[in-house]
Amino acid sequence: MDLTLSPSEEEFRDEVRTWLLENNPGPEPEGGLDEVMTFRREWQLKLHAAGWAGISWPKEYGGRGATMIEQAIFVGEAARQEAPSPANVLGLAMGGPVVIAHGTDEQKQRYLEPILTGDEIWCQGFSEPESGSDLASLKTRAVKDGDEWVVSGQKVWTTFAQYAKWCMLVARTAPDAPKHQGLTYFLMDMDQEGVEAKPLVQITGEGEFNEVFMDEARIPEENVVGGVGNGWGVAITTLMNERAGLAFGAISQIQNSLGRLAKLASEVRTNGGSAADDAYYRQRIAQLHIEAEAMRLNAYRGLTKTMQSGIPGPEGSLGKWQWADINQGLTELALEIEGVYAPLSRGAEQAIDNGAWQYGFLRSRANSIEGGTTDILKNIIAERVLGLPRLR
Amino acid sequence: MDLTLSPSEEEFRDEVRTWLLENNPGPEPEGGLDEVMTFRREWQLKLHAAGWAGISWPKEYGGRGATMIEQAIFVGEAARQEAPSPANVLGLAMGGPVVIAHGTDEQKQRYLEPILTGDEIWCQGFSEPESGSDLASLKTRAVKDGDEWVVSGQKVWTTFAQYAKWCMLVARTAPDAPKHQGLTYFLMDMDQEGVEAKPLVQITGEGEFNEVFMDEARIPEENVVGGVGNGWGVAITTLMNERAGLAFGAISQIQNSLGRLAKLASEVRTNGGSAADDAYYRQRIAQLHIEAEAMRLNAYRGLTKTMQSGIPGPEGSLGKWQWADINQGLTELALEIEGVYAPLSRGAEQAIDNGAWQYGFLRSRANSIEGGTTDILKNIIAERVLGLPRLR
Amino acid sequence: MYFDLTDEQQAIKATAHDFLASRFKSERIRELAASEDGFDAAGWGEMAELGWTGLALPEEWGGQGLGIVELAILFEEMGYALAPSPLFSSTIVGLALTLCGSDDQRDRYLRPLAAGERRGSPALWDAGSPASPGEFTMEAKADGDGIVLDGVKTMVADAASADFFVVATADGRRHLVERDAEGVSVTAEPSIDLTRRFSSVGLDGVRVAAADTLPGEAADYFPVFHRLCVALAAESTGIAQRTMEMAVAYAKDRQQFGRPIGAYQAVSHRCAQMLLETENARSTVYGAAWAADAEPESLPLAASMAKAYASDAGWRVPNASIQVHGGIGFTWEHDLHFFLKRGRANAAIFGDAKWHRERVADAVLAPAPDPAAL
Amino acid sequence: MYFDLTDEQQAIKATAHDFLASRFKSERIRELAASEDGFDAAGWGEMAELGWTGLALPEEWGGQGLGIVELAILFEEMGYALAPSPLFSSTIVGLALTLCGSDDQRDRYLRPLAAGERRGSPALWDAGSPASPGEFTMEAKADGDGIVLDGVKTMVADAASADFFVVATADGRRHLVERDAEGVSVTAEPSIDLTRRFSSVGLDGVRVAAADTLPGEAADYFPVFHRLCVALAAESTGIAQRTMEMAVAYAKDRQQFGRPIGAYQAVSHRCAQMLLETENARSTVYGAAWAADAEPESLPLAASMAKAYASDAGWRVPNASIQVHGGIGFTWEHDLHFFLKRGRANAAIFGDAKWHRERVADAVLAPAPDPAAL
Repeated sequence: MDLTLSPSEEEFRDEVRTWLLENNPGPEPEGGLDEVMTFRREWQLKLHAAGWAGISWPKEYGGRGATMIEQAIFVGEAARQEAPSPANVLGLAMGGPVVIAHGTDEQKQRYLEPILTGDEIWCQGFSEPESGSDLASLKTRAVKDGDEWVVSGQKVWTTFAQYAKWCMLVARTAPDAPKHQGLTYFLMDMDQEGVEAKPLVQITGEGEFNEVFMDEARIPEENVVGGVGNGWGVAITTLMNERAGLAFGAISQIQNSLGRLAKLASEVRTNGGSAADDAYYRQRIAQLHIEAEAMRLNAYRGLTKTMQSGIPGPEGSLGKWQWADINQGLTELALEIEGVYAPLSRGAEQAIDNGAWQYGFLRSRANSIEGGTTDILKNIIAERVLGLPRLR
Repeated sequence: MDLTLSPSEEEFRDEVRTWLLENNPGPEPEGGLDEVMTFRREWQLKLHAAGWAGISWPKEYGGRGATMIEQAIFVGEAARQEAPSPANVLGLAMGGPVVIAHGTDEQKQRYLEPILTGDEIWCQGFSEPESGSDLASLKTRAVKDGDEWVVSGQKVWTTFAQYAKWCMLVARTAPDAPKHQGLTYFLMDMDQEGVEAKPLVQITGEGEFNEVFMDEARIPEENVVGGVGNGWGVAITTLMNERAGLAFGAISQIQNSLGRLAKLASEVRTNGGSAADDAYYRQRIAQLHIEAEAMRLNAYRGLTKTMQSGIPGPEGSLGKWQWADINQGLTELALEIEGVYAPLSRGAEQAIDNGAWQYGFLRSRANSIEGGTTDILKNIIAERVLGLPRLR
Repeated sequence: MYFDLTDEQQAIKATAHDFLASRFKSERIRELAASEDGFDAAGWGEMAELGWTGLALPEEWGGQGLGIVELAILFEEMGYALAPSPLFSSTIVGLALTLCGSDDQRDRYLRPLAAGERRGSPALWDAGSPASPGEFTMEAKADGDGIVLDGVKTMVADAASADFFVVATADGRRHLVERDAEGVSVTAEPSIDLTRRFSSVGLDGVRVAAADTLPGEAADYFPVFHRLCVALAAESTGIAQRTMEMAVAYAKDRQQFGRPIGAYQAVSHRCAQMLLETENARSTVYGAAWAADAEPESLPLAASMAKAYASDAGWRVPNASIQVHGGIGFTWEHDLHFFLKRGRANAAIFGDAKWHRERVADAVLAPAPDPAAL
Repeated sequence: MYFDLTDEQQAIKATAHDFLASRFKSERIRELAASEDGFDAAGWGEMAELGWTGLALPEEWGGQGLGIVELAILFEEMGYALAPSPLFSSTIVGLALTLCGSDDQRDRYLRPLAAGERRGSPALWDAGSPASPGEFTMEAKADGDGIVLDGVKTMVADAASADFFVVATADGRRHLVERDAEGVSVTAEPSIDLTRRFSSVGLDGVRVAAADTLPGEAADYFPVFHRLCVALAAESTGIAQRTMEMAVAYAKDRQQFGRPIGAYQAVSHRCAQMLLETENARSTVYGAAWAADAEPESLPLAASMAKAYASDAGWRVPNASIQVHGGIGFTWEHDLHFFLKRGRANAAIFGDAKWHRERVADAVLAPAPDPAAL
């Protein structure tokens, strides 16, 4: 058992750290999403130029060929320094890996480079209004018409669809097959008449997600990934990779938030000192730190295991569940500490930290829903880790 | 809305209070169960002589014909003054009411008086090892043989079976009928060769419960209650009455415990004062008080509703659930407050309160299991109060 | 003993329910949420006609003379409907004038308030003061036979539509200050709650004549405070009730894996928990409201219990309802978030759950004994 | 970076697992639980043969020279098996002698301890002292060139089978006191935990020669304390693991309403929660154990995190397992209660969860700033 980095990992960490310290462009611009995306595109170009885009991709496809530990180091360090996201986060984390794993040589040739440069943004078309947790029940249909597929249906929770060139689309190609079969994974061009993206405003007032409506959209047959009818398997491995890849960034973000929470508690006066002097708050803050540390160490254990077996195991579900709990608990506690000022949000003169915690409180409500609800994650753990019987 | 007692209710309360102050024999004797039962028999005789046994039974059957409020007052006051239980608590709370509601005239004639005097103790034979929450799946069989039923099977969680003359037994009389049908409610004589009661030691080290083994035990046909095949309905109304009747006693017990908890917190020293000075403990103690008050007020609302409708509603399940949570939370907190001394139990020189909280902590583990598990109560609330669909 | 609503109380509840349901449909709430000041003049007029502006105020001064139980019933329905309205602020001011005002002040301020012709709001918290409620710091500086006020009050509800404020000072007194008096300025403080607006009220050398200082002193306002806590807790109970109903309805309807999601215990037990919290909140509110009317000596503890419990339930139940709804519950187009936000704001103002639990602890824990005794 | 057991560590774990499983079957644990002093002489001899009595002690003094990671692995298995054994007490004493003793003391006490020939136990808490750990109060009164001790130590584990005690005094020092020294008396203190016994140790004018006072001073014992917290947290992790496995096995087997109860989310999600708590406990224990061996400057915080988390998990997981089992889990004849009781006792000793969380808060919260700044 060894939690220290090897000399080469340490060297990698130092290189990342130094480069980010020198190149991190700092906070994203305030204003609309367009400004943010322009900023992120520039940042991605900078990352790519220095070889930090697609760090886990094999070198032959333009990546750095980094180990999983190196990837974790990079993601963790970037979050620690609060570097912005690249513009094409889904292309890098899911699109590229799925093309590398399941794509044809032509597809690799065509798609990988513009993902790395951010020239082509990717989005993910999995969820539908009627198919949330029960992803396999999705209804979007693709019908073969000559050498094209014609797609109609609706997707939802599609991040940055309005900027995307390519959509990783799962659609039903064999309506009479059992529901997990008969699905196919497509790369759909978003720039066509049959596709429309509408922003879906969230309870925070932001519109990072979209609904995507497809009305006889057309996809050439060479844009199938992994073969017709294999969509379920391709989608699931994509989701597992997404979860594993994001874990270390999420952990660093929690660490940053805990630091800000400690600062908040020290600064907010109560009657009789600061909130940081109050035994009740101290206990809860300490518990959050302990749980965050357990989550971090679990992730390292998971990483070691994944490196041995090659595939992320179902234990990853624990981390996602725990992250949602901690992040929600943390923002709830921050609002409690703010006491009478808890309602005041961005732009209020008397707001604490300009309403950052109010935004965090609202945004984190979705943490237990997005990317697999906590209920579903518990099912996965019960069934696949503990071997308990399935209900359905 | 009026939470005050009417003049006649107040008079009743004063009468109960005074009588108990003068007659309460105080704590039960230490030592074995035999001593306790002797003590409780004497107490029941005293209660009966003064007209306090079967207070909610109609006068014609030897009861006091008290209203539900009066009954609640009596039970609450007895618990407040920590009066002992009568010997025949199940006979009074369930046996008598079931005979009154479903019994024949002959049965009323035969059984009611000895319940009131405590001459004949009653026990309840519902649960079986394989039929816990799923009561209707019980397997004990009764087969007609002339004018008798012959019973074989096993019951469990039978309180004080070793002292009981009569067992309220539910057994399967029509093995091929759907599982909720084909059950019959019997009064079984415990004094016979085919019946054996074995104490079941609990995690507290006590043996208040028993296993009852029946090997061709015999029950005359006139001992059927409510008709052959109607056992499920009879059993369920019995259980509802039990739950409703015990509520106000349970509430007073919680109030007593909360008083003791406050005393404990004031007396236990921590580094830097008493536990009662610690903001963390104060918050948790306050929350328990608030929840106990909500439970008490819920019970009054339920009582008003039951008096209007005549039948206790499924809302009673809320109270039982809540009681288990509060009682468990309360004893858990007491052990936390005892800090390093938390393990020490009865008889230890350094034990706090001679280990009373350690006993309470262990005993309360069953609160969410006995008399309907919390999981099942939540099912009942979801299905019968909220109208959500049943899973099965 | 009869712990339920009487027929008259049932009628009040039904009237309120029906009126509010017809008046504050989702589209109307959204219009008001998007408007500059969030004030609904037409709705206010109708509430005044229904007598709500004077519901629990004395008949002598134009009120209906009903009790805190009836007030709690009304505010539970206000929360259920998520009505954006300054009725709560005006009710507080009405209670303050009733319990702590002079006859002259009641004549000038309470009577029009009860009739709904004018609106008032309490201006209590000093900007920059600690996050948990304590002493007020604004000085009442003597100035002739009146006083002069300088400073900023914050977390003032419904200030934009208020005609006057009741301003608290460090000496424990309250003062009537007209909205358009010289030196008064109102600055909106954006909050998560779009259905009740908060503002800061600047007081820059504002003169208050002696006749506009209420005769009541510090402790005299406790009965006002406890009653408003009950009304606010009732409102949060209504929020919990409504969002629980939304969750239950959705759980019956929404299908996943071939059955309604309400058939899964993860969902159905969460709904049962919502019922528990809602009923507990309601019981503590009814208990405290009854105490206010019939047993005032037990009101302080009962009010803190109700405000503590309902503060939690008022945002946790909507929060759980969002979880039952899944993604759709996280969208602006669904109404749930308005309830969550109002519930969370209600939890924060007039003492949060922790502050009220600390009051309960004061009441239930004996003073610390000799520390030498284990 | 490799955050998993090495092959050697896996082998230690497997050996411990198999030996303990064969040695401490339910019947044997019940025999010991029912016995006068709970001591298993035969088991002790075998553990000594396996080298466990000196596992993490220096080879120089007869130990195996392994690390705290290996010690944690062993104690996780001790908890898993619920082994009734004074190994934990003796291990603490061994660590104290290793880190704070003189060579002479190590020769006289550590060597036989490592060989399993003698057993020791720490006697720290003064009877009647506060419920949360703080300063020791027993005075080390000068007496010639030695000292004399008067008073009562309590919560002394495994005192009945100990050959000597390491007694703490108010000056921060520790003293070696033979069990059969003049003036020493041992009184059993019955506890809920029947698999580890506690006693009070009376010291009535007990003389301690200068050579029997350890040279280490107060702060020198922190490293001992943090290491024993890791071992105890590991034991509680094993308790959680075992009782989770029992729940899962029962949930697969037990049928109600026509299916295994593990198919219901009320049960399956409770089991998932047990897994979460068990894995979290294990990770914090491994992290702290690794810190003890490789990064001692982060040990104090890591040890408090592990002890805090595992204190809770060590009784909550058995508690949840009882709930999964229903009635049968509440019977004496089922083994679960022994685990619950040991887990709860482990939570109480050497700083409970609250005490350790307070240490974590000390570490993570900056000192209070100028209270004038909001």
